[in-house]
Amino acid sequence: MRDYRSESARLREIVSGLLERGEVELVVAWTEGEDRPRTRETLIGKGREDLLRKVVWSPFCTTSTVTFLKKNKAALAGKRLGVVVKDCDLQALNVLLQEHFLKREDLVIIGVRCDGLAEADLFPRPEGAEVPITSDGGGVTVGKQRRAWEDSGFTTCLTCSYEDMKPDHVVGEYGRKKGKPEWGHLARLQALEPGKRREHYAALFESCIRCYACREVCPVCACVECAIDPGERAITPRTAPSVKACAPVWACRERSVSENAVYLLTRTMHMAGRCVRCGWCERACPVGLPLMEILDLSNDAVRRVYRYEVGRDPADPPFLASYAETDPDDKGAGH
Amino acid sequence: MTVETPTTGAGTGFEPRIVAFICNWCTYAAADLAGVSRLQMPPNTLNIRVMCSGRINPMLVIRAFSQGADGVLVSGCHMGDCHYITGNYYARRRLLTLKSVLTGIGIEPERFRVTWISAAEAQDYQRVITEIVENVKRLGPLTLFRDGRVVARETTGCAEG
Amino acid sequence: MKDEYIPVVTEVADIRTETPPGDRMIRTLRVQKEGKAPFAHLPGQCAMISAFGRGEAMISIACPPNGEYLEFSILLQGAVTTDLQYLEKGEKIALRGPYGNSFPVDEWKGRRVIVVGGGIGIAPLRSVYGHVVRHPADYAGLDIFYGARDSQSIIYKQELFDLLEKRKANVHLSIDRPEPGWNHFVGFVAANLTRAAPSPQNAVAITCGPPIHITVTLDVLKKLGFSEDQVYTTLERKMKCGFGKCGRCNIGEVYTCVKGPVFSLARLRRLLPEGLPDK
Amino acid sequence: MSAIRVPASRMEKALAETGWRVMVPSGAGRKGGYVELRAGGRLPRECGDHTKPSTPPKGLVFPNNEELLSYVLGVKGEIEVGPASHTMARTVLYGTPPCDTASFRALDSALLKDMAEPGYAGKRGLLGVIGMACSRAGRWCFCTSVGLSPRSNIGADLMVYPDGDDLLVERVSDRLDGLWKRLEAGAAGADEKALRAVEGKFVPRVLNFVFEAEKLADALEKAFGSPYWKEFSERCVSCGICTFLCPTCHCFDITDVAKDELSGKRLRTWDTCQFPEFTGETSAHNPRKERWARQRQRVLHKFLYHPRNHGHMMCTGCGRCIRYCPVDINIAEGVMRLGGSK
Repeated sequence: MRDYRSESARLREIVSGLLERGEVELVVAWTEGEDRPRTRETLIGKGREDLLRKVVWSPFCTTSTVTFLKKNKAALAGKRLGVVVKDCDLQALNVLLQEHFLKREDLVIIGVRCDGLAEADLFPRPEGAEVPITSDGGGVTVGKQRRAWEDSGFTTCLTCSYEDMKPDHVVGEYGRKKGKPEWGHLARLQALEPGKRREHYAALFESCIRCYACREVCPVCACVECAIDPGERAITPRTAPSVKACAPVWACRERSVSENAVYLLTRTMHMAGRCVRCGWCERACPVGLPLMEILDLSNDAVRRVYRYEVGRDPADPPFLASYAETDPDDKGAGH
Repeated sequence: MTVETPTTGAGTGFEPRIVAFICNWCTYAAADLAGVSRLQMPPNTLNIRVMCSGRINPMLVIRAFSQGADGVLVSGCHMGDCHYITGNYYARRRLLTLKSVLTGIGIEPERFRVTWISAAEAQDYQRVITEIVENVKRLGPLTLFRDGRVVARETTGCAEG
Repeated sequence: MKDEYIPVVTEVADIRTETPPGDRMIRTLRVQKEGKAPFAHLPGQCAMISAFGRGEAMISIACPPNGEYLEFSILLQGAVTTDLQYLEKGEKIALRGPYGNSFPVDEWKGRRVIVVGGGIGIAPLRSVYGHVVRHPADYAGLDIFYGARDSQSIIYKQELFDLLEKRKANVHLSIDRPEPGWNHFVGFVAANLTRAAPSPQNAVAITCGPPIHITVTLDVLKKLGFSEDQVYTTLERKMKCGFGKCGRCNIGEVYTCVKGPVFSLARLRRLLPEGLPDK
Repeated sequence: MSAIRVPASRMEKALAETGWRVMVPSGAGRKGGYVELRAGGRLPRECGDHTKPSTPPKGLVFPNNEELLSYVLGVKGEIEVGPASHTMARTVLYGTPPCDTASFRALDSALLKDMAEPGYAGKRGLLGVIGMACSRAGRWCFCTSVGLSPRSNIGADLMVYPDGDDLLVERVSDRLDGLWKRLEAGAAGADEKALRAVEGKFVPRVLNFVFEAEKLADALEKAFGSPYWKEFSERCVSCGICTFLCPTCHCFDITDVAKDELSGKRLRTWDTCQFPEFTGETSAHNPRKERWARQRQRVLHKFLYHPRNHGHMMCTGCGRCIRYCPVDINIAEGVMRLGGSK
């Protein structure tokens, strides 16, 4: 059984040690939120004892510190950073390192061994700071409330197979055997007639409200300017009018099946070989779209057909920026 | 650019519109040769000549479908023959991943083809075009993108800028 | 009920090319509907011009109220203005308006009006100085400070030289860098303003231009002794609806498209710091 | 008579007789929404956090995707503009919790006052709202902090208080008089006392977030330059969840969608102050370039600007923005820190 209070204490030790010794200027870690057991990413500098005291590691650290790095890239540029990561975050970090979005030498990586995540909102608010949070092979317990991993709201964690990444510091030990990537949900969908499948996905596309939460929370969706945006983010005062006038609009703002599909399909393609299956997009989606059903279409191809392991090593070439002579060819009717 | 698709349903009278992105150095030459050799082909394709199949961004294919194409063909040089050495290797990986995604959402694999046709293979070109048109004719119009056959004018490119 | 989104379709009656073609081309379109202005306006108000397929842009009306026509000086900037640059005389144009508040030209009667414009920023101010020129008896005088990058970028050139020659206004022109044949001031507008040092006595100053121009001009006016009630500016914000609904042009609780774009500096200070131009 | 007691089945029957479209909350959370009641379907008998969908009812009268006009251009430069019809079938919203009901007050004041937004105005005139007293507060609810309560009838045309198999129905406005007359005929009148007695059942529980409404606007104005905004928003990802799911947020974008070179339509779609390009001008100047400035705009719009302009907060305390925020940004926490009582 894992006791996350003692693991959190260990994490605090490491973080404060790094800051004290001046090995890093700032650390990105999870702290306890206003609404426990929810947690939030926080930037901690030296002397911020108030924040340091709240540093926490538990299955409720469901957000990604890598997204935080991505969002604050400009503000953090050139600073030496400590970053606390789960297995999926570390994979995402590797993807960004592969693409030279971040520099490895700027980072001290503190890995927390993750057995899976749980939705904080399914658990009652712990009254008092001393309510223990524990987990074992079967599930998560907060005080007296226990839920099995299967009922904790995180389906992607059940099929997470990543372990034993090599961070600079490690906190905790795995307490549960990791799963295998599983494509059962896809197999069920792919067994349908193409027409039925189109209906299924058309319904998915139709419900999208284009809040772009899936893109913004994604740790590896890191383009400065998204192809889907109307080309207004990257302009400077020197951009020529002709350039602005010709900026292609790949998906217009119309909320229709076809335009939403362009957005979601494009995102799926841009995630090919980059999606670490953390599932945060699906959990963030305010209208509950099963986004993994579409992302897994490329994930499946990448992992099963091309045998490419996403985010394993910062030195690996990115999937779409490489090729093998043995890559399969179009068989016409499918492959 | 809007690809106008006939509104009639599957069966008689449906003439599919196929957008074909073809490589300048090989498939375009094959298409040219097919024309000069008077090979008979259905006239349903809208050919777009590109300098390399490696230039085809998956978004172009997605956009073509969303604008009303019933089928899309990307055709480049045979592996090893790319004018730019490796363009088609990258294209193959990228486009076939796209194909998995499109097939996954229920766009029949016959609607999106990726082929390699050299400048000399006019007959292969004729066969591929005939096949894709016949297949798509049999499948009928693409229904997933039915609702919004619209296009932001900005996508018409720089012609007037 | 009036559908506010539906524009009036009118005609481009005349086009003047103010600056040579290129990335910063400015053209002035004169718009008429059956020989009359499509709608009445007040100095400082704006209209939403459509370029169908591209969108709309809020453009200030660059002529004094006259009942006969509206004029818009349009700087080539983005997608909509690119389309508008291709309009030809006699073609149709769709616009809706007028939107926003106006310069209180009636309140200013009997006072001296000092106009400080930079670049394309002179366009909205033209509706004011044009009004003063039309009613010379009502005002104690008119100074126009106007500067552009170079002599080619000066717009309303003919009109301004006319005013200067006929002594209808004190026109102080400037360009940023020396140029052969230029016998007016060389330097920024603010420097020209410091040099001429108009008296704040019984005067109002209005300014518009790029954010940096406004910031510097406000400093100079303060040094010259202008109180914040005497200084007016007209602000630019991104606008989509034009009538206070779409929510993007606010400064504090005030929507620029309804209770702006004209603000006295005193009023702007009462709003939140967001309203002042970036430093 | 302004309140009556009727059996719940009578409401069902009366609504069916009107022939109007009836929209009801379809379920709690992400999968839920306001959907049309099937013929013969049952009206909800209670409402609360456990029935509150993630999507608010604003989309009914303020759709995410609305055509504003269509245009046809001639080859010689002619322009033909066709107005869009801003109408819908006559609709009644039934069983909205007080937070969603009150959202219509905020939307009405923002979109109908002075110059009316044509799209909203056209549909709003055809919508009646039957609010229902809320029997269960959720973890993120703070309606009592923004001047509402689980039994407030602000924004409603009729207000319903479930009482066993009966409903106490209160007439709040005259907009649904057609329905009211059907209900009223032969129904037992409920006097003020009876109404207050039933109302009393819907007690506001002690909510987690408390701030004092009166002092808030002044305090927030003083906090405009506070460094806390940066801390408040440092983990913000600039997605649109908080505003798209907000029952009162109503900022929108207008874009042209061309069918071809010569024809197309102009669309109104939801937009959000959280997107960087929301205020980005073509010249690349952007008054709210930073995330903290955009978050500040959201908070101040709700608790300072709107109250200044319209006299009430543009927040109904429904808690959706807190619950669904992927990075745990808590507007109530921020407001309390900057201007509230904590």
